[in-house]
Order: sequence, then C-alpha cells, then structure tokens
Amino acid sequence: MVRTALDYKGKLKPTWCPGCGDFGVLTALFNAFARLDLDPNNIAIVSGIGCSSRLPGFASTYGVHSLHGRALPIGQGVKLANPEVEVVVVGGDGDAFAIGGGHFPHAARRNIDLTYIVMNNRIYGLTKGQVAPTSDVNFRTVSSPYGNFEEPINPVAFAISVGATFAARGFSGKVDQLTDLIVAAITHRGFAFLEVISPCVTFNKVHTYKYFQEKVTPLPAEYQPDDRTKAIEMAQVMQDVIYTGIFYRQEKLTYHDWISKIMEGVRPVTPKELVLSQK
Amino acid sequence: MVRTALDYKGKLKPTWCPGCGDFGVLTALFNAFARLDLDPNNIAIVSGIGCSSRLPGFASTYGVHSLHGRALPIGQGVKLANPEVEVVVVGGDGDAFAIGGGHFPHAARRNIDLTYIVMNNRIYGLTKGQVAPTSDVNFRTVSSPYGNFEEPINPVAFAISVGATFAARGFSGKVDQLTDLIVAAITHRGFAFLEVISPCVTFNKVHTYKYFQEKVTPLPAEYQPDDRTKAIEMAQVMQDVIYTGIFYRQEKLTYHDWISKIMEGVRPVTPKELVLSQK
Amino acid sequence: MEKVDLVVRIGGESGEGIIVAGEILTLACARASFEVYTYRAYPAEVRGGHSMFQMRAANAPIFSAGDLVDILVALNQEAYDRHYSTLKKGGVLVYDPESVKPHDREDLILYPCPLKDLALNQVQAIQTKNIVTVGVLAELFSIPQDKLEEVIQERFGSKGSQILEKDLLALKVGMEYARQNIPKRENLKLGGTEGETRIVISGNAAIALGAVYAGCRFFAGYPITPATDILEILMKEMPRVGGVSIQVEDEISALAMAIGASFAGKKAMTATSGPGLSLMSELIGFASMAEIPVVIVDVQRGGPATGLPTKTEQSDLFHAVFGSHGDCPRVVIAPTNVEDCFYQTIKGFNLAERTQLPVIILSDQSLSHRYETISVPDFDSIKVEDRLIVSPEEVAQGYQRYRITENGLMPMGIPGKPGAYIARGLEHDGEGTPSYDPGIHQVMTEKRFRKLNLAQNDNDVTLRWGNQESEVGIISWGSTEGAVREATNQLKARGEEPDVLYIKLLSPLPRKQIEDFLKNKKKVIVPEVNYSGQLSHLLRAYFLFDPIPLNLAGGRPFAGYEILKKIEEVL
Amino acid sequence: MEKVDLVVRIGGESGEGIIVAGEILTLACARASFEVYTYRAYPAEVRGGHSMFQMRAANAPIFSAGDLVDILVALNQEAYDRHYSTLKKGGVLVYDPESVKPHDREDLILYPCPLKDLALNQVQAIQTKNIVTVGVLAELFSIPQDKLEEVIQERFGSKGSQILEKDLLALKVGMEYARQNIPKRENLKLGGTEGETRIVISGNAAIALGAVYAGCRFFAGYPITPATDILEILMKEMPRVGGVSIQVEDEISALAMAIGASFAGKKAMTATSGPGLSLMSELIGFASMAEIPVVIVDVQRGGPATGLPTKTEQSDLFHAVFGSHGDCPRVVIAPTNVEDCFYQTIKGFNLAERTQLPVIILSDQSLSHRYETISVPDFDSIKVEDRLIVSPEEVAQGYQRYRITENGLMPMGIPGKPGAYIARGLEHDGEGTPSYDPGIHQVMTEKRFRKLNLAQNDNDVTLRWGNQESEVGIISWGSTEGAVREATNQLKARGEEPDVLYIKLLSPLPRKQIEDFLKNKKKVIVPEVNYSGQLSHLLRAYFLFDPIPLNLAGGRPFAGYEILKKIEEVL
Ligand SMILES: Cc1ncc(C[n+]2csc(CCOP(=O)(O)OP(=O)(O)O)c2C)c(N)n1
Ligand SMILES: Cc1ncc(C[n+]2csc(CCOP(=O)(O)OP(=O)(O)O)c2C)c(N)n1
Ligand code: SF4
Ligand code: SF4
Ligand SMILES: [Mg+2]
Ligand SMILES: [Mg+2]
Repeated sequence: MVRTALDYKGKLKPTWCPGCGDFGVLTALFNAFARLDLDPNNIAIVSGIGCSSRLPGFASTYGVHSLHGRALPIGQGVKLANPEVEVVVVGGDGDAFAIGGGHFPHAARRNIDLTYIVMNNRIYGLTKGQVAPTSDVNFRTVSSPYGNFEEPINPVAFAISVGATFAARGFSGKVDQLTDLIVAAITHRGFAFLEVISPCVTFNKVHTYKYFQEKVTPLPAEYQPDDRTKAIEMAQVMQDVIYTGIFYRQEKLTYHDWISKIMEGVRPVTPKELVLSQK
Repeated sequence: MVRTALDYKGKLKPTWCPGCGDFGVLTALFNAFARLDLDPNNIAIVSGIGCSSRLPGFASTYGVHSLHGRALPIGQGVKLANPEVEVVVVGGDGDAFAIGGGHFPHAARRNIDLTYIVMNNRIYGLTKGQVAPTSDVNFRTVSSPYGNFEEPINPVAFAISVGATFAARGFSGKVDQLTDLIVAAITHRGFAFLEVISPCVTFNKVHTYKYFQEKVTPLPAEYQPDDRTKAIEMAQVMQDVIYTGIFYRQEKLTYHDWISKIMEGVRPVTPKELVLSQK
Repeated sequence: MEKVDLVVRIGGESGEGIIVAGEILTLACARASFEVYTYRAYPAEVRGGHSMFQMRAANAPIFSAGDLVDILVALNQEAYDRHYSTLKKGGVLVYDPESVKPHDREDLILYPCPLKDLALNQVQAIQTKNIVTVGVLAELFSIPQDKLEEVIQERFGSKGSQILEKDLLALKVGMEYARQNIPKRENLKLGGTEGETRIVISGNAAIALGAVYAGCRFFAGYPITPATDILEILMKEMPRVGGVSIQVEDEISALAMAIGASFAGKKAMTATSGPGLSLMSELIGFASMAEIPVVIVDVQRGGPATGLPTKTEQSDLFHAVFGSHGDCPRVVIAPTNVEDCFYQTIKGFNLAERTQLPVIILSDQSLSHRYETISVPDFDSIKVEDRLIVSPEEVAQGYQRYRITENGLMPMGIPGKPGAYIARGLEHDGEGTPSYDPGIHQVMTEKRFRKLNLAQNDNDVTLRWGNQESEVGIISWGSTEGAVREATNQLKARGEEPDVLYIKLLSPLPRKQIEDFLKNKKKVIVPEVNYSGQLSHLLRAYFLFDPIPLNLAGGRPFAGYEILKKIEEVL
Repeated sequence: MEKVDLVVRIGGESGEGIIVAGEILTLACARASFEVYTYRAYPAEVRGGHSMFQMRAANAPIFSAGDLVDILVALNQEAYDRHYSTLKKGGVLVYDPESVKPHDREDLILYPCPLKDLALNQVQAIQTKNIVTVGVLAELFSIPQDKLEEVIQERFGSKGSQILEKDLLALKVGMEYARQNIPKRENLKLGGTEGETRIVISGNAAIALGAVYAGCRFFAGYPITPATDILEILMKEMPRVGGVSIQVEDEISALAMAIGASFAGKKAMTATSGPGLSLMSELIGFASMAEIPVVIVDVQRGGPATGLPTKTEQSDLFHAVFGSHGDCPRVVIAPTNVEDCFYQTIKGFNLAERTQLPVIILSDQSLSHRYETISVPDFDSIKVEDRLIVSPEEVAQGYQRYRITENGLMPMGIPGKPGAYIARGLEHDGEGTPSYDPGIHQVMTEKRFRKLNLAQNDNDVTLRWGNQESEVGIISWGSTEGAVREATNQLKARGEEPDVLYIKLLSPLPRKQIEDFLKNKKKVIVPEVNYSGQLSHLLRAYFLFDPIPLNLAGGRPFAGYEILKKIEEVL
C-alpha cells in the first residue's frame, strides 16, 4: 500500500487564521510522510503550546500537545523509550527559544534521532502579538511599545553552534522545497533541526509573505553543507537574501548507537537477580 | 582610601576542599575589586548552587546565594533595578549550562552590563562527581558509568555564539592573569562572560591541575579579539593547547543605554495622573 | 432620573473584532456616566472559534454582567444559536440577515441589518463590520456619538489616519443606516447623562496601576493569557514613572528577576497565570527563605496544565497556599472585583514589605478583562507602606540581617548603601551563614512563620455584609462577589438576607473575623468556581466545621440565580 | 543465642572516609547475619564540615539507629566534643590520641589508638585511616575478618589492585595493632553467626530496584542530594535489564522525558528532592490532565528553597498533595522504612497504571542512605500491574482515548500500534479535541477525579499495630515508623500500648481505614518531621477532628524517647 498525504490528515479542521504560514508546514509534513510511506500509527508528533504547536491535532498520527516549552524533552522521551517510532517535534519560535531554550542545546548535543521543526514567525502568535526572541531589534509590538532591544536569535546558526548534526531552513510559501527538506530531516540519522519561515498574517505586519518572498533564495547549487563555520555564516545572512536549504549535515553516532553499544557490553540480569545481588 | 584585597574578605573561611580551583578565583576576584577600588557595599555577587556558587559567602560584599541555575536572572534583576551597583554573577558549569542553560543566551542577547564568571571543573562538584554538560565524551563518572555520550559544551564558544559582547577564559592556577581578566570583564560595558578553568581536586581525576598546566597557553600576542568566527575557532582549540585570554570584545549599546534613551523620550507622569487617565 | 439597566451581548466568529466593538461601546457608556460591567468569552484559538462580549450599563451600582440580555447582536448563525435563549422576553435581536436566520419569534423585536454589506460597500473595508455594528447600536439606543468618536479616536489614533478615518466613517454608516431603516423603540434608550469623572478600567489595568501606585518600579513578565495585558501596560507605562519593565524568556526568569530587583531595593512584581505560577514554585520558596519581598499576580484560568486558557476558574488557591516544597510561609490575597484589584494590589505590596515574604495575588480571567466603572480613588486615604531599611548606625553597631526578633523582622540592607549581607536559600543563622543545625532550623522556621501574624492585623482583610443575625452564612473569595451580591440583594428585598463574609486574605486566614462570623451560624455555603472546594478545604482544616460547598468546575463565573437557588435550598 | 544489640558511631571531618568505613562495617555485620540499621549525617560542603555515621547491629529486629551509643570512634576533637555525651555508661571510646583529648572519665573505657600514624607509616597511605579504624573495631568486637575482606574486595576491586591491596593491608594493620595493644572487653562482642541470606540495602537502592522489579524501563533524572544514588544506580543497572536511563539538563526535562517515555509505552520514573519536585509542578498537572501514568520519587530533605540539603524532613507533603495549579488529581504514597521503599515503589507503579495518573512517592533523607537488613522478598506474592492497552478490535470499533467511563478509565494507545490519539494538556473532549465548553470541563474533571477511587481499594494502604482498644492513637506517615515502634514497644512491655495507624496512601486518603481507626479514639497524636503539621492538616480537613500534633521542624529524625514522652504526656 502506498499512502497519500490524505492518510495523515486528522478529523479536525485546522483552526489557524486564513493565510497563516503554518498551513504550508502541515501540507509539506503530510507530503513528506506520504513520500516516506510512514505508518500513521508509527509516527508521534510532539509539540508545546502556541499557534504552531496545534499542528499535531490536525494529523491522524499519535501526538502530544504538551506544555509551553516542553516539546523537546517529551519528544526525546518518546524516542528513547520507543526508538522504532518516527518522532517529529514541532512548535513556535517562542516555544523553542524562549521558554524551551534550555532544552535545545542538550537535545542537539545528545544527537537523538528525531526531527525538530520550528515555525518561525518572529512573534508570539497565540498570545496575540508579543515580541519573540527571534524578533528584530527595534521591532514594535504590544509588549515592546518602544521597540525591541534584544539581538534576535538566528535559529539555524544557533542549532549548528550547539551541535545539531542537521540544520536546514525552509519557507512555508514553498511547499515543494519544504517537503524535500522535511524528508531529508526525517531520514537524517540524529538530531535534525529545520527552521520554517512561517508568517503570522494576523500579528506580524512587518515580516509578511511579501517581505520573505522577495528575500528567500535557495542556497547556491555549489554549496556544501559540511563546514560548520561556513554554515553558520550563510545562516546569518539576513539582509537582502535569506537562504533556504540544508546548511549543515554531519554523520555522527546517535544516542541510540551509544546505548546499543553498551547493551552489547553489559551482563544482562533479571530484575529478581538484581534484587538478590544486594548484600 | 585605596582598598586592598582584604577589604573584600568575609568572615567565613572558605569551605572548599584544600586545593580546589575555586580558591584561585576568589583571590583573583578580591584582587580585581581592590585594583578597581570598589566599595564592598556597592558590589553584589550573585550565585546559584554548587561548590563554586558558595563564593559570595566568603566575601564582605552584598550577595545572593540563590537557587541552582537562577543566578543569571537574579543578577540581571539586581542590575536592572539598581544600575549603580557592580554585579558579578558566579557559579559552576552545571549551574550555568545545565539547569541554568535557558537563561544564558537571553542574558547575552540583552547585553546587560554585568560580569558572569563560570568556574568550570567539567563535573558536578557539590553533588559528588556526576557528569556535567562540559564533560568530555567517554568521561566516566558515578552517573556515567559507561562513559559520557554527549558532546561537551565549550563555554566561551557558546557565549560568543549567543551574543556575549565580551568572552574570555582564565585558569585558577594563574591568579595574576585571572585578576587582569576579571578587571577587564568588570570594566567592559555590557554582558561580560569569563570561563575559569577551576579544577575539582576531589572528583575529577582526569582534568587535574597537571592536565591543564601542560595545556594552558595565553592567546598569541598578535591575536585581535574582534572577529567572532575566529574567536569561536580559537575557543574550540582543546587538544594540546587550551588558550586563555580575551577571545572576543565588542562595543554595543547596553540594555541600560536603551532604557535611558526611552526614558528621555517618554512623557513622565505621576502614578496618580496615570490612574486618573483611565476613562 | 429614570432607571436604566441594559444588557447587550455581541456574538460572532473570533477575529471579527467583537471584543473591540464591545470595549468601544463600554467606554462610551462609561463616559456617559453609566456604571458598566463587562464579560467576555473567546476561544484559545486566534481565529476560528466563537467569541462573545457582554456589556451591562446602568445608572445604579451593578455586580454582575447580568444573566439575561436585552439586546443580542448575532454576527453569525452560531452566535444566534448559542445565545438566543438568553434574550429576555421583548428583547431585541440585531443581526445580519445574510448570515443569520432567526426563528420566527413573536416575543422578540427583530432588527435585521446588512452589516457586512455596509462595511464592504459603504466603508470599503470589511474589517470595519464591528464598528458599523457599533454605529447601529449607537443609533438604536441613543449612545452619544461624541463619546463614541472620542473613544475611537483614542483607540485607533495611533494606527495611522487612514484606519482611523475608516472607523469613524463606519460608525456614521451604521448610525445612518439605522436612522433610515429601523424604527426605534423607546424602552431601550441609554442616552447620556453628565456626571462626575469616573474611571473605567479592567481588572488587569487596575492591577498594573495599583502596582505603580504602591511604588512598584520593577516588573518582569512573560506573556500568558489572561495576564498578558498587565505586562503590556507596564511595558508602556513603567518608563513614564521612572521604572523598568522587561519581557523575559520564561516565568522562572520573571520571578527571579523580580526577586533580584527587590533585593536591590526596588518594589518588584511579576504577573502570570496558573502554568507560570507552577513554574515559579521553587522561587517562591526562595523568596520566603531569603526573606525578600516580592509580589506575584496570578490571573487564574481553567486548569490544570494548559487547561482552558481563556476561561475563568478559581482553582489555583491550593497551589498559592501550599505550592513549593518545605515549610514555606507566604501571603495570599484575592480581590473580589475590578475596583478591588487596584486596592488589593496596593495591599499586596504593603504586605510584602511588612512581612518580607512573597505575596501572591489571585485574580482571575473574569476580572481580568472586565471593564467596570469605578470611583476616583481617595488617594489621601491610601496607605503605602515602605521597606524597613537598615540605617548606617545599625550597621555600625553590628547588623545581622537574619537575627531572630520578636515579630520576626529585621531591616534590610540595600546594595549601594551600608548593610552588606548575603541573601540565602540555604538555611542560615542570624548572620546569613549556612547552618544545618536542626536547632537553628527550628527557630528560623518559627521566626519566618511568625511574620505571618503581621498580615492578620488589618480590618480590611475581610468584607462582610448582609444580616449578621442570620444563621445562614456565605463565605467566599474572589470574583464570585458579584453573583453573590445579586443573589443577596434579591433576598434582602424579601427580608431573607443571609450573612456574607468575603475573605480577601487567604494565607494566613484571618482567624478573628472568621471565628466571629461563625459564632451564630448553622449553615455556611461556600461558593467557588473550582471543582475541589479549595476554600471549603481550608475552612474545614482551620475551623473544623462542615461547610456546604457550592462548586462549579470552572469555565464560566457563577450566575446570580445559581447562588440564589442554593441559598433558597438551604434556607 | 546471646542477645546482641550494639550501637557504633564514628565521627570526624567530612572527607576522611567515615561514611565508607561505616558502610563496610555495616555490610560485614549484615553478612554475618545481624540486623543492621544505620544513620548518617554530613554537611552540604564536600569538605570542611563534620561527618557522622552510626550503625546499630543486633540479632533481633530493630527500628531505629539507637539513641545512645556503645562505641564511639572520634577521629578528631570536634567529633569527641559533639558526641561523647551520647555514650552509654560503660561505653567504649576509640580515638587517636594525637588529635583527641578526652576528659578523664571513669565511666568509660578508653581505647587510644594511633590511627593516623598507622595509616601513614605502616600502610604508607594516609587516606586508609578509615580502613585502619575498621580493622581496630573488627579486632575489638570480633567482626569476622573474612566478611570484611569480602566487602572491601567488592568495594575497591574496581579501583585498581594497588588501592585494593592498600585497603586490605590497612585492615590487617588495624587488627594487628588492636590485638597487640588493646585488651579486649567481652561484653561488646559482635562475632559472626551463620543464617539465611539477607539483603542489605539502602532506601534509595530499594527504590531503584523496586522500580526495576515493577517493570520500569525508563528513568530520567538530575543529580540532587539525597536522591542522586537512585540516578547513579539506574544509570548502571538499567542497560542490564534492557531499559534506558539518562541524566538530563534539569528536573523539568527529567519529568518531561519520563512522561514522553510513558506515552511511548514504557513504565517510567524520575527521582528528585524538594527543589526538583517544585520545578516539576506544571508537568505534574500535565500528566494528570493528559492521563499519562508516571512515577515521581521525592526523597525529601530540609526545605524550603535549597534549605538543608543533607538533612531529613517530611515537609513536602503539602506540595505533593496540592502542588500544581488547577484542580489536579494525583496519587501520593509514602514508604515507612527501607524495606517498604521497595514495596511502595512497586505499589507506585501499580497505582500509576491503575489510575493513569502521576504518582508521587515521598521518601526522605533518613531512609535514603540508611542501610537495613531486609528479608528476601517473596517474589511470587508481589503483584505487578500492567497497562491497559487498547486492542486492535477496540480501535476498529472507534476508539476514543478520553471517553468518559464509569470508573474514568479508558485503555491507552501505544505508538507503533493501532490507536493513534493526541495526548493533551488543554481541556478536551472524549476524542482529545480541545474544548473550552464549561460543561465538558465539568464532566472531564469529575472523570479524572473519579479515577482516584481506584487507588483506595487496597488493604495495604495503611499499617496498623498496637492495642486497638486503646483510646489513645498515633497516626503518622513515612520514616517516623522506627521511632514510633521503639516507643510503643516500651509501652507494650508496660501494658500501656496505644493504637497506631501508618498511612501509606496520602492522596487520596484511605477514608475507611482512617474512620475505623478514629471510631473509639479520644486522643490522637500525629508525629511528623515538619513544622506546619502537614498530615495533621489533612486529617483535620478530611475528618474534622483535632489531633495532637507532634512536630519537629526537621533536620533530624525523631528519637524513640521523644515519641514516648509525648505519649506519656497524653496518656
Ligand atoms: C508556562 C506558560 N507560559 C506562557 C504561556 C502562554 N503562551 C502560549 S503560546 C506562547 C507563545 C507563542 O509563541 P510561539 O511559541 O512563537 O508560537 P506561535 O503562536 O507564534 O506559533 C505563550 C507565551 C503558556 N501557555 N504557558
Ligand atoms: C533544583 C535543583 N536541582 C539539583 C540540585 C542539586 N545540585 C546542587 S549543585 C549541583 C551541580 C553542581 O555542579 P556545578 O554547577 O558545576 O558546580 P560545582 O559544584 O561543580 O562548582 C546540583 C545538581 C539543586 N540544588 N537544586
Ligand atoms: S495568529 Fe498568526 S500564527 Fe496564529 S494562526 Fe493566526 S496567522 Fe497563524
Ligand atoms: S568537591 Fe571539587 S569543586 Fe567542590 S570544593 Fe571540593 S575540589 Fe572544589
Ligand atoms: Mg511564534
Ligand atoms: Mg562544576
């Protein structure tokens, strides 16, 4: 049986604002699942809280719509406990880098084999338009009435610098490329990070589709995603051009590779024997 | 009146193990305070929990010995509320990058004018020797009996990549250089990060004084701390040589510079007027 | 003067600007010197859910948003279906015939009105449909145009003159249409009266301004519904009073910063809702142990976990009173209405300084976004208590920050001034030196708890009304006040008024006042918008009596008739 | 057989290996078939504080580490000064004359012994002073050398043969010195007996192994005293049973991972102490709302905040029962001794699966590091309850994960198998779709609370002993059991035994058993190692009676005589 995108569609109609970038991400994700012909019962989509974090609710797969900022540790728990399951963690830029920011570097360092998709709209959508850690300096919002003072976090550069073994960027306005990127992220062995530029049409009147459409450009054809420093540099280009594509990719032992090695080495024991060995 | 290091010494005798690297940090800190002739009543040393976080208790200055991982936000609160006070935040590598890791990038992005000294012993000292986020791969501890699987965090590289405007490394075995570095960090306008290699003589039997003494080398004389990429690269050198000195320094508006600008721009109001304006 | 008491409800799709329309109507009515009281309900989704705004306007005090409505504006079929049954007999239904098909009902006055069409074709801006609606209502019920224009001006003035112009035009278009096409009914006139200046304010704004008035000069927060506007207001206003506000990375950082700021000498606050309060648990214990005053506002919503983010509930009382490991004294207070949000916030700062403990203020969603008309405060009578600061002389004589004293208090040193000490979350002796001696832990714990006595002495920690002789009593807390007042007013008219006690200080409970109240009571009803009867639990534990709980798992406030019914049952 | 009951206390500088020496002695005695019971106290500092280890060994059941000591080993003057007054009349003092100057006391037997000198000059390794000390004690009190060597072998075998050799040498040097220089006293002989195999285990190890036995195959934790060894043991052993253990970045991540792992189908646990439990508050609510079974061990220490990290206290009960915003059902249980740590942990997993709720197990520092001899479990009688998993047939018939059922339970889908659903922290309907309808919130809250009934049915949720006819009762929880048993044993001898009820299930409280107990009671003493009387509070609230609290702010466990005194007062 070959599955189609429809096989992953849940009963619930997405409750995003018409035009929200997150629709594109949902479409591309279903496309990618179909292309990989994954069993919906063998996928777990884990999210935090935010507009973007509602995504699991619109799919027919397993999912956890958890707490604000906790998607990554919950997702890691799922994968560590049940490594056969395809784990896709999703959420917003605030979820990932503000309240959840403490978990990110460790997830990357561990290189657990999961995919993390951050829908970056450079704003807090669900709570109606406050400044986010990805917002530009001087950006005015309801919670930054005099403009933002803080240097924005660049998700792809951040991911690479804390050790992600796969880091890419897509745009929700380009669903085909996004589908390819999601497929690449899922098939990558290890922690795969994907930033998706996903405009909030309701609250972010500066970083609109139009704004991005003019800047978004695939990485040059000759670009090789094997040099960290170069990758970080390219990810940081943000003025006239914003690159999309795979910035960095590295083969490395996953957390499970290590676990498997250990399990081979230890002397197995039954729980009863373990208890009896205490003396 | 010119003060001496003794003016900063508290009543309590340090309770660290004999030979602990943190003694060197305390000495250098007092030296630096004396060199800058700071009023002890005008200094606040803020820490989390850990062996290293006991430091404020050994000084005659103001201090907060807070909770594990919360030194940075508490220190930022102190500085934002009382910008005349010299704020020095101190703690361990676990405090900074494990439980406190979510606060670090934001403190850096904000560029609040304070100094953050992390005493890195690559282990959890206070809880008796568990693996830390700065521990090498394969490092065996009581909590990593089969060796550590996770890529270590490089504090200086991490600080630079998340936006610290000053990043340096010292060694508690070289108190004079360390004093200079602390003076430079305190006088820097903005978020100044200083990693101090500070061996745990009790629990870390691999990364000992001897281990570091052989590797620690000042940055080359011609090194210019103005290039982020280069700075990160030099900070990551960890094999035969481990550099000390100032890796990166940048002039940038501090958080207070922004606040001052705004305060100049707004129309002041009394609390009573503000209440009466609601209608 | 003729008695006016009108309830207007607007329902439609979330995102259609219903809340904005409601707020404009409300402010205009308030400026026309009516008492106003509002209620809103909206989904956690930004779009796609159902949204509702209700305003009650009257020329006498009002305590609830009203149970039945006089005027229903249904912007879509769902709004009609959900709400038509709440219309009073003879009530008015305003609707767009294009999208709403009402039943054929004789007992209602139907005012069809092509709202969408007017916005699209006459204003050329579909998003002004909400303001067109306001215009229609203004004309039908004689809401003064000048007040409406004033409010619209203030609201949209900063959005660029084009938007403002469109909105002013929309108002006119709506009024004009109604004037031309809808025959007006006299009994639903609001009109304008001229009275004293009144303040129109929401619960969240009252908290933000109460804090500023109490001397708060540091605020740190993280957005969370329904507390976010406290952050938004203070981001804007704090620099104007010379203070600092900051949006930080999470609630843990927010409380930690506030504690740091207070240590540094500023009165400091954070504001959040249940999930944030849970995250702050460990730091609440730190502020308690290190004796650093700090104010934490919890605007409660439906729980647990993410729960019902946009709905009201009073279910964080347990966590506020008991959350955080260890024996951890703290003060918990709760305002009972929007005006009280202002006064309790000032009280919260006073208690924080007076006890050098963390103070948690429990508001809730139903107060947070509700606009009420309140009297101009009598500023001279408001007492603001300031910090006990150590003097240079005391320092010279050998200052010990944590010395044990009779009432538990010692003055605080402030960085920048003499009095250096270490604030510590580890148990410590008088000097702040860590101590793990069980004896010291015993006396230090006693000392920290002793400070709670200082919170109990005021008279205004409870509010009592009704018939003190009655053997039937109501004890409650927080935002149920309005519904209870509605019920007791009706019973008073019948000569059956019970005795009512509102507890504003929930930790420590005011023993004297509660014991006084209980003296002659046979039956005590405890209404709360939570499932587990959290105040009932506290009353049982501290006063060993068996109250009659009246609980609603939350999601909406009580209606007056629900309280009334319970009292009637018990009487 | 002659009765043996000997209490040995070793005191000295933290870092001198006192705990290691004590543990070696303990294990050797246990292998020689004695009942052992230990207590340790050490500072939060790694070095520079005072450290103490106490072992009691007897050939009859024992319930405490003993109040007065038979043998005191003082390694420095501070140890002597602190502890000499606890020596029984006729007790033995072993000390190094170089560093300790004892009083001239006739009622003690003084055994001076150049411990440092022996380690330095005869073993050539100053750090073996602790093992030299063990050698001296072994000779003086006839502790079998073969058992000691066995234990030292196991303990240091992995540290390289050099270290092992030194330690074995140190043992011999100590024994030899004592043999040559110290005349032995017959009344303090331990010696060896041969008996059945016994298990010697600490409270933390009992929890770790209980978890493994209950089927836990995922553990995530963050180091924190006094819970760390649960993490350390499971990091080592989990791979041997095919499970996964991980040390993560903080306690929030630890519980989140455990919840994720449980969602994915594995029984999962985390272990922490008070500060970590506070940090987990929001996630406790999430597990409750999303109905994901998970076990949280809280090894309590002195609080609040960082508090007294190395000292015992029972003050997290409030947070365990009430922490987390919203109306949030959870199960709380507490073991009463080291052996019970094993059984209650299994119980915790059973209840987690049985109710699909988070379960908090409250142990404490005094249990955590105490070694006790326990009987080999009767494995066949231990019931392990497994998860209710949805079958493919049920899925085919239209599975709703959160459908409302009579007892509140629905089977869970497991990723990888049919039954896909969304676990959610937002309020939701039967299918898991978010719903903000107050009616749904009401019935869903009721349903989640209803599941608590399933925890109350077992008989073993309380433990009762003593004279059921007595009008004086003791109700308590957790690790006070030992001290209470000591006291009631003495009273029994006098024919004055009270009735005793230990509550192991603290949320929900077992109503039937407690009501039964209270029926004929006039006075009920509730001893707890906390300041605020947390169990007393719960009993007042749920059973409306006025217990007699006996509280100690913490820092140390109760001694038997303190309980005895209180009972005598009340009798
Ligand atoms: C502990 C906690 N704090 C705050 C919130 C409120 N909150 C919900 S989503 C959100 C941020 C949304 O921004 P983002 O993560 O970027 O997602 P988006 O809505 O933009 O997709 C916030 C602050 C919460 N639910 N829980
Ligand atoms: C919330 C919380 N979790 C855990 C702990 C236990 N703890 C105290 S210090 C520490 C880590 C110490 O390591 P580090 O920060 O590197 O400091 P060091 O002792 O090495 O100087 C831990 C895990 C705690 N006190 N609070
Ligand atoms: S508010 Fe923004 S992010 Fe949220 S659904 Fe609407 S467009 Fe999307
Ligand atoms: S344990 Fe290590 S870090 Fe801690 S005081 Fe001793 S040497 Fe220093
Ligand atoms: Mg966002
Ligand atoms: Mg460390």
